[in-house]
Amino acid sequence: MINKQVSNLTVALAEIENGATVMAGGFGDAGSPNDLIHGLLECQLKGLTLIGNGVVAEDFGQGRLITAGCVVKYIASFPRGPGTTIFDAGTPTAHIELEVVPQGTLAERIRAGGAGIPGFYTGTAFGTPLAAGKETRQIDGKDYVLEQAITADVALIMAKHADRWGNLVYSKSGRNFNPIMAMGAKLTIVQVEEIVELGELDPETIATPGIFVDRVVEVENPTTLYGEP
Amino acid sequence: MINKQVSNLTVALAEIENGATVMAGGFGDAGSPNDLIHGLLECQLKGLTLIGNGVVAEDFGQGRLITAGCVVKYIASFPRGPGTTIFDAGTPTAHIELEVVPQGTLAERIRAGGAGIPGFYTGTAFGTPLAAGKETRQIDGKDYVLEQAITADVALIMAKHADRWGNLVYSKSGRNFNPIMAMGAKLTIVQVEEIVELGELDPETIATPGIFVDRVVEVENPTTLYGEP
Amino acid sequence: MTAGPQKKGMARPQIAWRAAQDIPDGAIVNLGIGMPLGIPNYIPAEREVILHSENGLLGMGPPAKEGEEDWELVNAGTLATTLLPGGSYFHHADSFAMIRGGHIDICALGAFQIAANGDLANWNLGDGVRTPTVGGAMDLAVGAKRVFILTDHNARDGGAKIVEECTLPLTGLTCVDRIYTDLAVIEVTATGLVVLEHIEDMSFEELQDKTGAELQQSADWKPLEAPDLD
Amino acid sequence: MTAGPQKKGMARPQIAWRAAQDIPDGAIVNLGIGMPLGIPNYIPAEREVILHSENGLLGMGPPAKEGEEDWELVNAGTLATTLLPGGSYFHHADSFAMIRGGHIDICALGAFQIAANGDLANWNLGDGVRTPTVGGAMDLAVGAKRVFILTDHNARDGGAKIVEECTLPLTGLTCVDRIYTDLAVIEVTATGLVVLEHIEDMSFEELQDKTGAELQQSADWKPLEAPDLD
Repeated sequence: MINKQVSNLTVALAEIENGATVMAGGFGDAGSPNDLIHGLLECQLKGLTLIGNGVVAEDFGQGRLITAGCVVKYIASFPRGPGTTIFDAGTPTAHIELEVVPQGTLAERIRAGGAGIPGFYTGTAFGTPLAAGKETRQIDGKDYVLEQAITADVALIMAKHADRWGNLVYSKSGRNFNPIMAMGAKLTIVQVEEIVELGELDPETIATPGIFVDRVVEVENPTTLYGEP
Repeated sequence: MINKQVSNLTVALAEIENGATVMAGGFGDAGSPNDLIHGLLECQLKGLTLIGNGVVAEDFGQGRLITAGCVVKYIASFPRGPGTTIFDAGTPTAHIELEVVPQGTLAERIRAGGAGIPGFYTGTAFGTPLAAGKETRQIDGKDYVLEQAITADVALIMAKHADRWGNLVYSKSGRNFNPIMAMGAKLTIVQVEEIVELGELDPETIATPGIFVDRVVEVENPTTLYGEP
Repeated sequence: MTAGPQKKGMARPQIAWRAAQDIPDGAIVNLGIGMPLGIPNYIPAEREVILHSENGLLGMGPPAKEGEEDWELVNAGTLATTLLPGGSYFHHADSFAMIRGGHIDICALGAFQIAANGDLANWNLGDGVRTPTVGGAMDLAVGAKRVFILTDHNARDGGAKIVEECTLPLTGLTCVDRIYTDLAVIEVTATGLVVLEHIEDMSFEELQDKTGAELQQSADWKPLEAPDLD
Repeated sequence: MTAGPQKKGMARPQIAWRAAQDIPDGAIVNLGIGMPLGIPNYIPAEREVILHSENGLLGMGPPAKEGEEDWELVNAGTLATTLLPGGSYFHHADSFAMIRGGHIDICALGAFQIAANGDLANWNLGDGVRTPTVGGAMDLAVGAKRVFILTDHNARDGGAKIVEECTLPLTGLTCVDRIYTDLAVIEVTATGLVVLEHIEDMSFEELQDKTGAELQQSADWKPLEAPDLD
């Protein structure tokens, strides 16, 4: 029998190794798997490459993982959220390698990784510093940049509901990077508010079919930046 | 006020020109916009390039458009459905130019067209006749084929429900090519069984947001290959 | 004793108001952080405009009221927002397929610099101190059918933001279509910057003096006007 | 008068049965048209296997009963099917992202020819008469983690289907992992074709004679057996 539910965060996060590449969903605090991210701190991992949209607060979520010293490289579109100084010159995190990627290119590179597309052309960033050193190509008279897929060892995902097959239903703008990150990792770990019986999720509303999911842990009251869920 | 509903099939299909490139959704008869396709016959168009998964029956749906002589080129993955002889040597449709594309590559090329990705690499078809003449590339030791986006002048789409913004909800495997084709055409025309009030569709279930849709026509009892809907 | 000369030009809400007048009924619009966020307040009531938010919303409504925030429903600035009837949710790759695929009619952004040819710099001050953050700006600059820039005509130090050539790191090449400032409305055309409107109490020559690139005055230019706004 | 020699080897349902035994609990499986469609009938009851159908279903159930067909719910052969609890729907690009992205554990396909190196030809008879139809075969051949082939060991005319090199147009290069025929179960390895099982009343030499490529006999080979099936 297929049962992707695990009993707690520790089991959910087992077997992640130093030096792993970890993607984490979320945009702002919406859809951010904060309990998994904070749980990862207790794994005391070193040398992680972290992939996410950006840091919302320096001591919360992805920010906490970075300021705690677990991360050597961060791939993000908005690395330093409003009000943060993380990564700025002179801060303790200034030495962390940053790869700033246009948000749409980041999303498409992650989707490509999950979809078995090693590279694609996009007009985004052509002629800008973020395309520096990248191969370019003219197609039908327009200029494009060749971008490569991003995959990861681990994806940390937040959804609203799941079932034992790992099917996921999201809430509102909580989807953001979660469905595409779930596709592109060797090990996809999900926190949800509730795991329901198989068949209870509307098949038309399942935005991440269980095929992309390895482990699901129930966190009834997820930690949020802004207080009560 | 935004209102994409049009009163009937004739209005829905107005202004399509000879020589247009037309995509039609559907896999088997599921999600096939048969009333739009049959309606197109009455436009007496010539020289169409048709893009679809394949012909299910020679005198029905995409097959009828082809046997009626409207189509000069067909791009499909399964051009000749089980039990048909369409396009076979010696048949009246044998002269039609065929581009046979692997189904996943066809889907991805169509999505790419809608997503502003002019080309991408895929391992599919490498070393086979369907990659003949196409640029190839080795990435991380694996061989890939460069595939180009497909776009169209017109997409004919079938969904279950719509609203006046053009948001679409599909039924079961009726999604198939419809959501991606809706993204990739200059003019996206949709037939649905029912147009509902704005706000009645569950925002989590809208598989095609209205941004991709131009015209919606209500066909309460859609024509199907197998009889009653 | 007399009061010093009043600052000429429109207030920021008036710039948003002016841009809002150019958004047609039915348009699908993406708004960048800052001045552009004011636009929905001023779209004429009879026009129905659909707001796209790159984090996965179409049909975004007004900001959530205080105390009614749902933090699973945020806008591109990560502030709590709302969804209108007819709105929908989707993931980031689908959202940027809308942008990159040319499905957004208008995007309104801020700017550090705009060049005469429509080049835009708005993501990186290049000061080597603050970490640059690009977000969706590069995708929007390239993908939206029309790019509106809302900006103060001049930087705080009085320097030109509209220039012959950008010196800051670029966001996109030849992507800007129209510029709304406190002093003027300027169309970026193949033959240069054309002033469609400028404030009445400033001559074209004075406007040119405040601009770092050559301007042309449209034959049917109009005075730039906006109602008093709070 | 004696009856002619009975055809040696397993019936088609038995081939499907044998392949079904190699599908582990929890596997996500895509089944091609023909013999592979028989596999779900023979998966041991204690195993839960999820069927993927490339037209946008995961968790596909058994074929629809006659009179209960819903033609909006069809399988990859366009026949009416059903969805199990836990099943989901998605569009074609998402469906082939699953395939191309390596998320399908096993795909079972038919074949015209299989080469010793795992090359597969199963889409085009190349006769210049019948229009070739490829469907999802090329994507599956490249994308699935393991590719099982279910086929008669020999063509109707007795010719070999397992060959040193395919002469028909290829579906995919070095993509086949295991071959199930009426006579044998053969693993495609880096060093050639290894017979894991063959029917007891046929010697390895006789099997080799019926095969167009060199076979190796596994050291721990077993007799190929299947229960009697209707």
